[in-house]
Formats: sequence, structure tokens, C-alpha cells
Amino acid sequence: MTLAALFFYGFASVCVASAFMVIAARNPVHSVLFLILAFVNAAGLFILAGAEFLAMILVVVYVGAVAVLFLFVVMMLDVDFAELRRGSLTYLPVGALVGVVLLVELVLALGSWVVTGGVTRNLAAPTPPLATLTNTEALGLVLYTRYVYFFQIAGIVLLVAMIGAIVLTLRHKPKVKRQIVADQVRRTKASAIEVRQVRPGQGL
Amino acid sequence: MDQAFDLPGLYPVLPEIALVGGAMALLMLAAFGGARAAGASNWLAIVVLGLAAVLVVATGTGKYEAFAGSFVLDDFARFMKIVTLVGSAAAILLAQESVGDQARGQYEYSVLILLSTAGMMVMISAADLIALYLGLELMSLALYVIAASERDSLRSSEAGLKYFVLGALSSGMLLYGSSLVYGFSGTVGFAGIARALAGGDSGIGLTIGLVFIFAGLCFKVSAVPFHMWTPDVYEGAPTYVTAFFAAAPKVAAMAVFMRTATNAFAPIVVQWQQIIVFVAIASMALGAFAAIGQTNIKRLMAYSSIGHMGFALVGLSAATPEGLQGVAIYMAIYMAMTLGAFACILAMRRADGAVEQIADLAGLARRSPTVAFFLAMLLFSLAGIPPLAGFFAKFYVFLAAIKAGLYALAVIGVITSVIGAYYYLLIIKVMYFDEPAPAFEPMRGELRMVLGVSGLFVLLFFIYPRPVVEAAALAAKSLF
Amino acid sequence: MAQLWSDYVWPLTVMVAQSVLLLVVLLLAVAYVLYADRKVWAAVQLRRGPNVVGPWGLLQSFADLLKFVVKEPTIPDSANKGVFLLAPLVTCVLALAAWAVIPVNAGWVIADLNVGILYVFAISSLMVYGIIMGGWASNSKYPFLSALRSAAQMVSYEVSIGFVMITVLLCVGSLNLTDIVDAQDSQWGLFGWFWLPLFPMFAIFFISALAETNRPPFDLVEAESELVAGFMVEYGSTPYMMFMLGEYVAIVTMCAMCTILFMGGWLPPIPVAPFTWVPGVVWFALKALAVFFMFAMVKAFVPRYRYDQLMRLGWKVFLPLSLAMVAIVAAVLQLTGLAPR
Amino acid sequence: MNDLLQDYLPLAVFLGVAMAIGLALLVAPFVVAYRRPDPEKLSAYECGFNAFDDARMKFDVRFYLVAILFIIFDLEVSFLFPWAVAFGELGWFGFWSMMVFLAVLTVGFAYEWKKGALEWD
Repeated sequence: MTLAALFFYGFASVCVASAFMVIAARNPVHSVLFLILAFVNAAGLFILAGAEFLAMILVVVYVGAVAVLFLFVVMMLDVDFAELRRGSLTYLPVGALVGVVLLVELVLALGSWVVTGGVTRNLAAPTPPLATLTNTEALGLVLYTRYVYFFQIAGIVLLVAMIGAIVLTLRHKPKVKRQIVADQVRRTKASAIEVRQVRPGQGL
Repeated sequence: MDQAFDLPGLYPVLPEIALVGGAMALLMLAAFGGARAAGASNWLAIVVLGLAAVLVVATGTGKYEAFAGSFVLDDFARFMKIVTLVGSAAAILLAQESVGDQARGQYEYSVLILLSTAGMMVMISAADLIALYLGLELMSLALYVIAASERDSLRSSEAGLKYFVLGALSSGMLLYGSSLVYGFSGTVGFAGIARALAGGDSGIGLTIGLVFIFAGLCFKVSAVPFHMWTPDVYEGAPTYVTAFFAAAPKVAAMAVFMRTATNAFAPIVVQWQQIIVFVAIASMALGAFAAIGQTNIKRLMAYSSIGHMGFALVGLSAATPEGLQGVAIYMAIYMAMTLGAFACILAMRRADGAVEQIADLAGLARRSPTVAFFLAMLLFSLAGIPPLAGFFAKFYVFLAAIKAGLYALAVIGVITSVIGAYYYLLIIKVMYFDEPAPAFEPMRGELRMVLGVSGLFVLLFFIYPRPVVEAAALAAKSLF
Repeated sequence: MAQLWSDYVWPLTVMVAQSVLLLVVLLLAVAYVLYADRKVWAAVQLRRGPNVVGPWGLLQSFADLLKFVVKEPTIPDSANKGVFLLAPLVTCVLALAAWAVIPVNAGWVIADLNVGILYVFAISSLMVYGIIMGGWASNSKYPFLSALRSAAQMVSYEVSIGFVMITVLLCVGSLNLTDIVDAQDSQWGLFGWFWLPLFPMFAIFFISALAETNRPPFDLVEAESELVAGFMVEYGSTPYMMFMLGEYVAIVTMCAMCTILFMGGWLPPIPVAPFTWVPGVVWFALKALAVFFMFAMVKAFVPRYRYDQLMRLGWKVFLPLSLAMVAIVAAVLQLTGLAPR
Repeated sequence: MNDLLQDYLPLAVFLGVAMAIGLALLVAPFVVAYRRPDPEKLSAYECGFNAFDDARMKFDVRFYLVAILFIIFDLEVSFLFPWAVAFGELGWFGFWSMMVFLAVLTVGFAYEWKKGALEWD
């Protein structure tokens, strides 16, 4: 178990350090890369907590998809981030204050935390022991039946995201000639070839 | 697998299903049906909203639960849902623009309104934190898109982005709070949280969680420490979108606020009462003072709505059935007034496009006396002058506050509403006594309809207030 | 002290030894896969292919390695140095990392994860980073265009691969790769493997795997006639080699995944005596090699896709098809009661 | 729990060894190879002439759209994984639950298709 503790402190400290670097890095691309590092370490922490499915999903969704979009934006958008950043120092005291307040509250909250009997008694669906059920399956057993309502709302949220993405970004360039495969396939000899008799010296 | 999930259990959720199903059908119809179907989408959306309202009413009375208690349909939910549905339908009517505004013909607007309304319904019926969060996100995500929907307008894009960034921040706070509450109580259900709180051994964590959840909800109702987005978004978004923002989402957010406060956190009422009292005072004061210098009428409406949310929260801070009844009445009347006022703002259009300065209203009484009269009535009502509806709205919440012993709060409320009356009266003065500005184009039929209905409601409310007052009383009772 | 030895040091040594063994075998395999690729391609074009270094050119790949190591490494002045060097490392290490969970025989696996297939899926969705980082850090136009193209391309086919995996999982009921192979074990031998009932998905997986690894006919990333060498333009020496290595390891991974998901992994094709005597790892290698042969043949005789055709194939053909197949497979399993419990 | 971590320890070791091999390969030429950089050698390649301008440029919003759509479908796939694993025990309710979810997203997909978001021009 000491090994687990070692890994925990490793993941946790790298995670915090890279989270700090996300806001401290000068180059926005480096920020995103540090964000990815933070995500990967968070996934490591999830594994240590026994949530292997969530760890993998974190990597697949956040690192594999969301961060790609972030990278697209910061790499390719050609935004002058140094310029954007110039004014931000004036907000530093306020931001620092909010951060400190959050930290104090977190310390207060967690400092007083004891897992009381009430907490475990109230659990709606306690996680079954890993030996009997992998946590992917445990999740599958409740997500689509017991929590079907939330699951379906999540689907609708994704639908809104799709509509939103298209409403906000889709623009058609005028006069673009597109390949219509069905039309090409539908062409037959009869519709494509016309046999004409060409008289010499006269043309068509 | 679980026999609790048979189909009859879905009966109370039918309005939501109708909304979402209707929205998807509309989307498909408009995408594949060509220009005519797309043109009819606004009316079809109103039909869907009407159908949902009928389904809500058809559930009769009494309390239904679905999905293991995540969804509650009680009298409170019914009242708020009807108000929300009416607000959304009116917003679609207001957006039904016939003349060359650029974003028209986009059927996505009505589809997004339907989906956003579905999110509001989920929020109103939410009896656990997950449903609350998902409903809120569904509503907000659609709203972000709508706010930025005029892509060629820099202001609209900016409004959308601002709203999105601050909205995401508020969602983050809400989630942070929710996770603290879950961690300390072991449950996300409101009933379970109340049980854990009543058990009393949960420590300070639940209170901190409560603060964050309330902060997130204050963002959505634009109450004071979290109101920064409101003026910019109201001003930047297209006017018909602002009209929607000012009405239905506020009602839904206030409803979820009320249910969370009274159901989940009832045992620590003393703690949250302090927060709400502070927020109410700050909102009322800011709404009254900041609005005075405004020249843009949409910005003014933003500050006005901040102030009104403060007044509504006065009722909530009483934490009694009377107080909540007052909030319910307040939200219904507020929505009617706001929609009417926005109908007038949307009618402020000259041949070269829409205008939104207060000075443009100058001499409206001479140009179109009927519109001026109705707008004046609405403004009087917003100011809370008897015997108009706005007066009763304030009357009920202040009465509840006094009964609950919050005398100082009631006094501050009265003072701020007197100060607030100043800027409403200023507009009336501009309309009636200033030199006429160039005339507006004639008002569209739909705007006339919304203005007429809301004007008459505001004007005649005092003759027969019983249906609303009694429904609100029933609604408030079902929360306790 | 003795306890420290038996609890920590010895197991760790074993793990390191296993890892090194697997990696060495894998890298050797890649060296010969590369050789095979060139030979097949050459044969199709009636050439000899590599035939100078060693007997029949068998040592060609090692000579290449040596050559790369002694080449001068250059880092362009305008490049972002850290990211420029990180990119090939990421590509190479990620490609190798997938092999930690791939079982080459019953029980022959470094880490037998409950979520094995998800891990492979996660790794393959990360492979895009090497290319984006390399393309961006070079600060040069061709790599930049290539990085864009490849990111959109890999991302588009990722979705279909996900759906294909889902159909297989529906038939298995576990994310563990060993379980997936075991689920194909039946008395009908190769006719009990999933390639037969899920044939359309097998085809989609194979083609998506080509696109995912930027193999021809989907090699728009390097498309030498338009982008010179794509995101690798500015690279030389071992950083360049590491990109190539990563690419080929990823190809071998995809072949292995094809084998595990659809071709019964290490199971013998006919479950009777002479075939069952052969060690599973041999079957596994043979099957993976067969899939790789198809990879090589496709490269040799299918012309390159145009970018819009590539996107159309991914989004408008594979995505709806594989989505529909998920529903169909689920419905059939549910109706026939064949779903694993 | 402990068993779970024991599954992952070899993975960590394997990643470590792979990383070591990668680093060794990366560093090798910097140690052994001959190096004599000059400005021509270190300039960005652009078909033989000097680069016209910076390689950082704005590009088509379409790439963002593809990335966004990918995120949505990726999430859809993530929702499918636990479903597929627990499928046998979910019964018809679980089946229809997922079919409704997929139907909602298929509506979105059809809309995208019709709007031309999947076209590439």
C-alpha cells in the first residue's frame, strides 16, 4: 500500500503543479499541454480511487476530444494572447482573493469532514465491491434504468450542443462544386453518351 | 430489471416529453420540409408549448413523483410550469418578425426555445441536485446559443460569449456546491439532504455547499453579487432574445431556487435566510440606483429586472408559505409586465432599423396614444403604483416579510421601490411631455397582441385577482 | 529485508523483465513488418525491394536504424524546441503503450485490465497529439496544413471505431481483451469468431484502422505530392525515425486489435488436434500478419482518396452504418436472448 | 481495490520502460551524431525559397465544427460502453432506454446532414 501512497502523491503533486502551469505558462499552447498533463494525472488519481472506467473516459473524452479542440483553438486561431493577458494583472488581487476564499472554505469543509453513519446510510446506490462487479458494469446497471431520466436529459443536452454548434459556426461558401456520388453512380451509358454522325468538313 | 420503471410512471413527465418530442419533430420538419415548413415553425412551436400546458393542467392536482423521486409534479410545479410555458410562447410570438430582420427564417430559434423550455420544466420539477443541474444546463446551453444567434452582429456574439463564460462559471459554482453537499450528506435527493441536515452531524460542509449552490442560482436569476452579466447580455443580444431571457428563464430559476431552499435546506433556514436577505437588499438597491443613469432602454430593463428579482427574493427570505405565495404571484406578474414592456421595445423601429434609446420614445403619446398608454400602465405597474398588478406583487411579498418579522427588509424594499419609481416615471415623462421624435413604423399584430394581453392583465388584475392568488397559495402550500 | 525483496524488488524485476521482453519482441516485429511492407509493395510493382543489407535484405531495417542514429539532428530556428522534440517522443511512447494490455496468448499480457479495450481506444485517441504537436512546433506551412488535416481525419474515423468496438462488446459483455477472445472460443472454430456475424463491422474496422493510422489510401497527412512529407518535413535523424516507428507500431497494434476483436486472437482456426498443439502466440502472430498483409496490399494498389471523399466516407457512410449496426446487433441479441449475462 | 491496483502496476512499469526506450532513441543522435548547424539548414522548409510569412495563420472554421461534432459523438460512444457491458442484464428497458438516446442523437445527426455540416468544400 505504500506504493499506492507513493503513486498518489506523485499524481497529485504533478496534477497540481501542471494545473498551476496552465495559468502560469506564457505560451497558450504550453498551457493546453499542461492541461492535458493535469487531466492524465487526474485519470491516474481516479484509478487509485478504484474508478478505472471513469479514468479511461476522462482520457478519451477530455484528453482525446476536448483538449484537441482547445489545441485547435489556441494553435491555429492566431490570437495574440500576450495582448489579451496585458490587462489581466489588474484583476490579480480580486482573483487571488476569490481563490484564497475558496481554499479556506475547502479547508474548513474538509477539515471538519468525518464519514458519519448518515453519509453511508443515505447512499442511493452504493458501489458494489470490485471483486464481484467491474465498475463499468456497475455503472451500466444503474445508468440506463434507475437513472434513465438523467441519461435521457444528457442526450438532449448533446442534441442542443449539436444544433448550437451548427447554428453558430456553419457557413456555406457560395459557388462550391461538390461531388455527388449518387449522381455519378446513377449515370448510365444512355444518359452519358450520345452517338452523333459527324459529316466530314461540316462539324456538328 | 427494475420494476419501478413501467410506463404509467411516465404520466407526470408527459409535458416534458411533449416539448422535447415536439422540438425534435419540428427540427426534422423544418430541415426536410423546405421553406414553408420552416416559416411555420414559430406557430408550430407555440402549438407544442400549448400542448405541454394542456398536459400540465390535465394532471389535475396532487403530488406525483417519477424516476425514484428525481422528478416531482406538485401544485407548485404546475403553477410555475404554466407561467414558464406562457412566457416562452409569448417570447416566440415577439420574435415572429415579419419584416427584414436579418436572423429571421431561422427555425432553430423556436426549436432552441422549446428545448430550453424543456430544461426549465426539468428544473422546476427537480427534486434532486442532478436533475437540477441537468435542467439548468439544458436551459442555459440553449440560451447561450440563442444569445449569440445573430452571428454577423459583434454585439450579439459578445453577449453570447459573455453569457456563456459567466454562465459556465456559475455552473461550476453550482457543481462545486453540489459536490460538497453530496459529500457531506451522501445523497443528492432533496429529501435526503434535509434528513441529513436534520440529523445535525454534518458539520460546516453542507452550509458551504449551500452557499455555492445559492451563488450558482443567484447567477441565473441575476441577483446582485452575481448580476454582472445582465446589462451587457440584455443590451447585446437581439431584442426578441432579450425579451425571452427576461421572462421564462427567470421564472424557472426562481422556482428551482424556492424548491431547493424550502425542500432541501429547510432545517438550516436561519443560515440561508441571512444570505437571501442580503442578496435581496443588494439587488433592490442596485436595481434602483444603477438604472437611473441609463439611456438605453434594454440596459434599463436589465437593471429593472435585477431590482425585481430582489423584490421577489424578499418573499423567499420570509421562508413562510405566505412569502412563497408572494414570490409565485410576483413572478407571474413580473413576467406579464416584462413581456408587455418588451413588446413596446420591439416596436421601436424606424425605416432604418431598430432603435433602443429612451430618447427615441419622446412624444410617443402624440404619435401613437394607445401604445403610449399601455406602456405607461406597464411602467406604472413596474414601479408598483396601485391599483396596478405590480403593486399587488410587491404588496404580497412585503406583507409576508413583515409577518415573518423582517421589518427592516420590508422598509428597505419600500424605499428602493420609491427610488426605482423615479426612472419609470422619467420614461413616462419623456413619452408624454417631450418634443416628438420621428415616428416609429406601425406595430406588428403579434406585438399588439402581447402588449394588449399583458396591459389588460396588469390593468385589470385588481378586479379579479383570485385565480392567480389562490393558485399561488396552493402552489406555496405544496412546498411545505 | 527478505520481505522487501519478496514483496517489492522481485515482482518489480519480473515486471521490468516482462516489459523489456515484450518491447524488444515488438520492436523486432516492427522491423520485419517494415521490411515486409516494402517487399510487398515492391513485388506488386515488379521490383525487388530491399535486397542488399544481409541475406535478401533481411537486415535492412537495422541498417536504417543505425543510419538514423548517426544522422545530424536539426531543430529549425523558428521551431518551438521543447514541443518539437516532445512530439516524436509522444508518438512513439503512446504507440508502444497500447501493447501493455494486448494479450498475445492466454494469460500472456503485461497488464490484464478490466477496461482493456477502453485503454486501447483512449491511446488511439491520443495518437493525434504527436502529429498536431509536431505540425505546430515546426512552425512551417506544410507541417501545419498536415497537422490540421490529420487531426480532422483521425478524429472522424475514431467515432466509427468506437461504434465497431461497441458491437463487439455487445456480444461479449466485458471490456477485458482476454474475455473478448474467450468469447469467440467455440466448437465451430473460425466460424465462431466475430468476423462472420459482424462482417460489416469487420470491414468498417479494417478501413477505419487504415484511416486512423494514416495509411494509404488515407495518407493525406504525408501526401508527398502536395505536402512533401506532411508534419515530418522539418524532422530528421531519430526524431523522424520515431514518428515512423510510432506509425508502424500503431499499424501493428491495429492488426492485433483486428485479430482480437474479429479473428479469435490466439485461438486455433479449427479446434482439433494438430491445430491445438500449435502455441497460441503463433496463431496470434499469423493472424496479425495476415491482417498486415492486407494493409500492405491496400497500400500497393488503392489510389489515394481526396480529402472531401475521405471526410464523406467517415461521416456519411461509416458513422451511420456503424450506428445502425449497434442498434441492429443489440436488437438481435435481445430478441434471440443471446446477449451474454 | 488492492487487486485493481495490482493490475495497474505492471502498466506503470511498462510505460516507464517504453518511455526509457523512447528517450534513449531521442537522445542518441544528439550524443553520437556529427552536428554542424548553419542558418540555411535551420530555416523552415518552403520548396526551396525563404518562407514568405509566418506559418501561424487562421484557418477554416470547418475544422472546429468537425472537432465539436467529434466531441459529441465521442460522448455518445462513452455512454455506449457501460451499456454494452451490462447489456445482458438490462433487459428490454435498458435496450429501449438506449434506443431513445440514440434516436435523439440521430435526429441531431440528420439535421447536421441536411444542413450540410458534413460536407467538405
